[in-house]
Amino acid sequence: MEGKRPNVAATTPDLSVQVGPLTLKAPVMPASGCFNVGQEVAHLFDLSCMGAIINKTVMPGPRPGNPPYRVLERTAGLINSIGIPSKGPAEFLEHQLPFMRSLGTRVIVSIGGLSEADYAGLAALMDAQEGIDALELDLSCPNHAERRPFALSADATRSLVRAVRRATRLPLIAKLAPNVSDIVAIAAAAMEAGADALCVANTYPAMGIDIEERRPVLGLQTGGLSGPAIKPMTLRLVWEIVSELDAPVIACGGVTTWRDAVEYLLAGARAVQVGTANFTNPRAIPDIIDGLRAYLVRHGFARVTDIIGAAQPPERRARIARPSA
Amino acid sequence: MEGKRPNVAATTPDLSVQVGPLTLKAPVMPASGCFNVGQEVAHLFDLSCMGAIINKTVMPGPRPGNPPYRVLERTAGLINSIGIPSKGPAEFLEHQLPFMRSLGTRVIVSIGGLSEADYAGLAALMDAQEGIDALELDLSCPNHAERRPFALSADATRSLVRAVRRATRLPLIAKLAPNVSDIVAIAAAAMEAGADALCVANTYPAMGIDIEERRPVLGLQTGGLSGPAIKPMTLRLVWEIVSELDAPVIACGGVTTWRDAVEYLLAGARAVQVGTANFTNPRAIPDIIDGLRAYLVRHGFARVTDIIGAAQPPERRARIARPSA
Amino acid sequence: MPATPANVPWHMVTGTVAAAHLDAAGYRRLVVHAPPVAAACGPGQFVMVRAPEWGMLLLSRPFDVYRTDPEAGTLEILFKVKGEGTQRLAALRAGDPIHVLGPLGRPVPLPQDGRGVLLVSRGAGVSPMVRIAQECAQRGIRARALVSAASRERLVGIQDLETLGVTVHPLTDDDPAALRPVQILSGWAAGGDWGAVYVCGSRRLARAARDVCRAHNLAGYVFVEAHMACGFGICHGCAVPVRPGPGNPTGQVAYALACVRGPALPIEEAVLD
Amino acid sequence: MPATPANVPWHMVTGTVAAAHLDAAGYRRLVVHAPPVAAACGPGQFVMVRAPEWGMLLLSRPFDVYRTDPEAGTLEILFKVKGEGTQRLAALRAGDPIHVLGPLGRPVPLPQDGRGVLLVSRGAGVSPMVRIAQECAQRGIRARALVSAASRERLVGIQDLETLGVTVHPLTDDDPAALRPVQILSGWAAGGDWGAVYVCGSRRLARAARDVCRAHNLAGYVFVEAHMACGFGICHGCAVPVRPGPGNPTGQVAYALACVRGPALPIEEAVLD
Ligand SMILES: Cc1cc2nc3c(=O)[nH]c(=O)nc-3n(C[C@H](O)[C@H](O)[C@H](O)COP(=O)(O)OP(=O)(O)OC[C@H]3O[C@@H](n4cnc5c(N)ncnc54)[C@H](O)[C@@H]3O)c2cc1C
Ligand SMILES: Cc1cc2nc3c(=O)[nH]c(=O)nc-3n(C[C@H](O)[C@H](O)[C@H](O)COP(=O)(O)OP(=O)(O)OC[C@H]3O[C@@H](n4cnc5c(N)ncnc54)[C@H](O)[C@@H]3O)c2cc1C
Ligand SMILES: Cc1cc2nc3c(=O)[nH]c(=O)nc-3n(C[C@H](O)[C@H](O)[C@H](O)COP(=O)(O)O)c2cc1C
Ligand SMILES: Cc1cc2nc3c(=O)[nH]c(=O)nc-3n(C[C@H](O)[C@H](O)[C@H](O)COP(=O)(O)O)c2cc1C
Ligand code: FES
Ligand code: FES
Repeated sequence: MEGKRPNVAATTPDLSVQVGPLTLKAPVMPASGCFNVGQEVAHLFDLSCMGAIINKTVMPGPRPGNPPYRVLERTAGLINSIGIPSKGPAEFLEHQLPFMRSLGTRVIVSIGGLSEADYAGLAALMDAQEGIDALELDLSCPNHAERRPFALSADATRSLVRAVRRATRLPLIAKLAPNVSDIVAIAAAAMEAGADALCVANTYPAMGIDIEERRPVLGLQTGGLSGPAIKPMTLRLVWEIVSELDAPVIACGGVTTWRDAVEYLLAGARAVQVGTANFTNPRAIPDIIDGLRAYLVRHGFARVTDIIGAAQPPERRARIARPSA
Repeated sequence: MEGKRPNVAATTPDLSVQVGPLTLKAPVMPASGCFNVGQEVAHLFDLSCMGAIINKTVMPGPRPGNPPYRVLERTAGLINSIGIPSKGPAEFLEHQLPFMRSLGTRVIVSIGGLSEADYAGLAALMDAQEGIDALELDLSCPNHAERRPFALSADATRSLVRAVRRATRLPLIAKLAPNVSDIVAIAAAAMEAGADALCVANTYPAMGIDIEERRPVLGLQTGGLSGPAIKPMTLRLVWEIVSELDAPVIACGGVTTWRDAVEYLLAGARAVQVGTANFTNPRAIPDIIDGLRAYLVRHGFARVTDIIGAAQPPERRARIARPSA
Repeated sequence: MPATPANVPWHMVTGTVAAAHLDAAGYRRLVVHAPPVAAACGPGQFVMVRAPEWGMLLLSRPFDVYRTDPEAGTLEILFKVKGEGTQRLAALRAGDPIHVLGPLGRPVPLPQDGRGVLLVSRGAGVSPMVRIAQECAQRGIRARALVSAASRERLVGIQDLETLGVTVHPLTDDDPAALRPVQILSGWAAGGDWGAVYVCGSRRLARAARDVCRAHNLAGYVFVEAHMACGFGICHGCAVPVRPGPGNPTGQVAYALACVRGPALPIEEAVLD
Repeated sequence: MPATPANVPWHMVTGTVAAAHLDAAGYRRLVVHAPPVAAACGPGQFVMVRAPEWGMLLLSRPFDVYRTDPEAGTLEILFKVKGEGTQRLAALRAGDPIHVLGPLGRPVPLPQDGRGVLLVSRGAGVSPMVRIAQECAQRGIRARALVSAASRERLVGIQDLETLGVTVHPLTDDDPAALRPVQILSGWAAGGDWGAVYVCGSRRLARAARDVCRAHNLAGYVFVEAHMACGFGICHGCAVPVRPGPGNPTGQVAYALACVRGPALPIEEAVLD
């Protein structure tokens, strides 16, 4: 079934996309917490091919993270309970941000916290730095022993995004939680409160039990599921949000090969993040970019934007194609 | 790490469990909609080994179900959008219930509908029949084009279970939806309203896109994910409910081998249902029962109830061990 | 014509690949040693198969049975590599184990009054036609086949049909002189004593066959397409729409399960547009 | 002792199984042809490996490197079948491809002042000891090893250590006359000129080694246990608690990443109780 469209672009297709106010050179970037800032794999590929670089979520102060075991493998998925260890913002600004800025791609800084003040404080701090293109608000980490994720509630999400919006002019990406009864309501709350884009989504609460030892494997019992197992669910979250709202969406969940990236783009995501796949294939991101490019060439698309939302019903496609959406 | 406990029961362990008011001879049964009523596999194994038989959800009247494609495979998971085709209650009472009753095991009748009146009407009808041991209320099928599942909301769940409770004295099992922000609140609502036990849970909303055709694969776009991919998430739902509430739980999600069944029992489920596994291994249920029995023998447990909740912290175990819990 | 036979109990076995062939145009043919399945498999039935190394796949894959040899205990399937499942099946070699459920679905009815059959197929759709031809050969029923493909090189199964005594008419898209299928079939129907038409692998051919069946009052059976999770009637995933008629008395939207009512439906029941 | 060396860039290659051995007591040993990894692999480093047929598994599995032969371009790993990953690795045969990331972690420092080393291990924990012994042999460093197991039949790696010139003291749980590990190590430490102790495969042995290091002022390194998702520092999954000290100046709860700070930690940093 390949090659149905006229081959208008045998040359290299344009991979650039607009995600709200952000222009990315390619619609693929790492997922926060699954790449540090790329130093460990810089010898394997040219990091500047990525649409953006994003750090592991920085917290307002140093914290050790969760006790072991922190990771556990299950069928086609990884369960983690890392707990966002952090050396705090000072270390981030000194050692990680300069490296991120040096890469020649967009710089997205992921921030976290336990209170609105935590997020607002970090946002204000980042606002004062040079060379940050956007903030991603991790509202959805399921592994804080201290509190439920903000993104489980539309009200908590709205209030938090509003507080951050007051603290910075930087574009804001709200990273939502997948395990909610009504994702559209929470997505809408984030956008109303001033988010410029959404990251959909984080890990799914999950656990594993050691049947020989008869106790949970993870140190804090439960964690978050990521990897291929979750992709069909997160794809549906993206589909629902794009169907209902004018919100630019970055998809995040189980992207392992270029096919997954294409599925998300066809559903209407404007970019994808790659998390767990980096662990098993440290070259996953350039592989996905190459595969996406080849898909576009094979199908005769000159621009990746031609396929964004293309699996949606015709009546929605025009709206989705608008860069602001 | 096997055989740590003294081998007190080299003889056949007692597999019977109490699920609220129901005594089951074994803690394994089919999941609704994944077994019809067993006629198709009756030549493969003795159906009476199962703890119960359950029908595919019967609806208040005949309905065709959803347009094709209705099923789609994804990594370690199946996405379905069957849409509960039904021939209605008369056909059920005439052709299926008698077969169910003939099997020499508990008879659980799964009922569905689009309104409280639908459920109450079917419950009253079933109440008038002989040989039904319990009703399972499918509050969570994600594939009705017509409405959202009741079990996405604590209020809708409470109100519906209350209406059914008034219509029958039969034990009620409320089958919950997994994709909710707060499963404990919904579980509590079902129990308060008069449910005798919970079935945790149904499929997870999901979808797949055909990247060559550039359209959703399923006829109604989205469906529900089942199979091995979902087990770690449903295990955590069971864990949370058992941790917080005095509710007898039947686990349902991704049980494929006896190891999955043991994980759920260790988390505190009192029985498990087997769905998707029947499609790829029509002998899955007896295989799981055999594996569970062998596990108990190997570890020296005389009763399966000895392992129910055994992975929970000690302070919770006594409560969970009570048959009423 | 007798009524469509009922479903019979099927077997769940781990068979062995007896031989793996690469036929014309990239078609793969596996000969599978699975005696109880081979012995029970009527014309038009199918099997669900799975290789032991199945990666992250879950479901078995459905294939029409191409041919059986009950004495040798073997059955054959014919397929082209499409996705990961067929790729893994194509990697199997003689001696490898293979999981088999079958025979599944209902055998197609054959004329019992001495009249012959017309077999109409495209691509891998020839597979059930070979099995039907085998049955016809045994019962002394005459068979004529229209075997279609995009080009001469893509034709498959013709020799095996001929060995079974079938008169084969190949038809390729790249032949400008060729008659249209409906013309060929009409000619055949008008000129002989035929009891039934069977069609697999192309909606266009199925519509042609239906028109000819209507015009000449022949029984017709079409192999329908569906995604299958189980193959034996418990998942309700393989629904195909059916038209008003004996299978759908109300005339409303209605579906039949391809795995238990099919894989071939009476041609007037199937929705072909 | 020099400071622990830093991490060096690692390689991602598809190697080839050069040989697959079944050693004593069910231990498997794979010889893997992966020249860049073999060439760069210092003592105490590990690899993440994965078979091409990995079923529904996702993650590669970590193994200490047993031995390298940079000229042949090979490295070896030693393991016992535990779960599905090791089962699939055990099924590999000479000629099969195998995915390798490595060398990972930091090499352990070796004495540079002419003093010898003590190698203390149990079970598969002998693996890094053989690689350390190999390095010692090259640098002319004396080595003595305590190799522990439940019973004589379960001892593994002793001959390879001896071939590398190591004096090996086997110690089995079923030997009623045996001294306790701490007694043996104390005796050794008191009676010789040793610069460092390395221990792998047993907490009990690690505690004994720690006590001896303290009493005799020796450098000690313990291989820690962790579940690893990546093996190269980006998942933060392999955290192990560390005690107050240079690696944890605050004295609060703190963790080190076993894959980039280890796999061997200075023995006073590791939490052994
Ligand atoms: C009753 C029946 C008989 C069949 N007989 C033959 C035959 O004799 N020869 C042959 O070449 N093909 C046959 N097919 C089609 C064959 O089953 C598919 O080509 C095969 O399942 C593709 O699997 P895959 O993993 O390679 O492809 P993928 O496209 O990767 O499969 C992904 C999923 O989609 C399903 N799927 C994809 N395409 C089809 C399709 N056309 N029909 C049904 N399911 C599909 C698969 O079962 C699987 O669940 C038959 C289908 C049915 C329903
Ligand atoms: C740095 C390092 C070096 C190692 N070196 C060796 C060695 O040389 N020889 C050897 O036999 N074993 C070694 N191990 C342990 C080995 O990695 C595990 O036995 C193996 O991963 C088990 O995989 P499995 O799929 O067979 O078992 P399963 O128990 O099915 O594995 C399931 C999951 O748990 C993880 N896991 C299970 N047990 C362990 C464990 N003990 N350590 C780490 N992860 C585990 C696996 O990686 C996998 O993700 C080492 C572990 C680490 C961290
Ligand atoms: C080990 C691990 C650590 C993670 N750490 C963070 C984090 O610090 N901040 C965050 O926003 N998300 C974090 N995540 C979530 C990922 O960014 C991503 O949302 C999730 O894993 C789903 O994508 P994937 O399936 O591609 O991994 C982490 C995920 C994993 C597996
Ligand atoms: C094909 C299919 C049909 C189903 N039909 C029903 C149904 O009629 N009623 C119901 O309550 N659940 C239905 N379910 C949900 C299952 O009962 C079960 O809750 C779910 O599949 C998770 O379990 P599993 O992973 O073991 O399949 C269906 C699931 C599948 C896959
Ligand atoms: S394939 Fe399952 S019912 Fe037909
Ligand atoms: S294993 Fe991933 S950080 Fe150590």
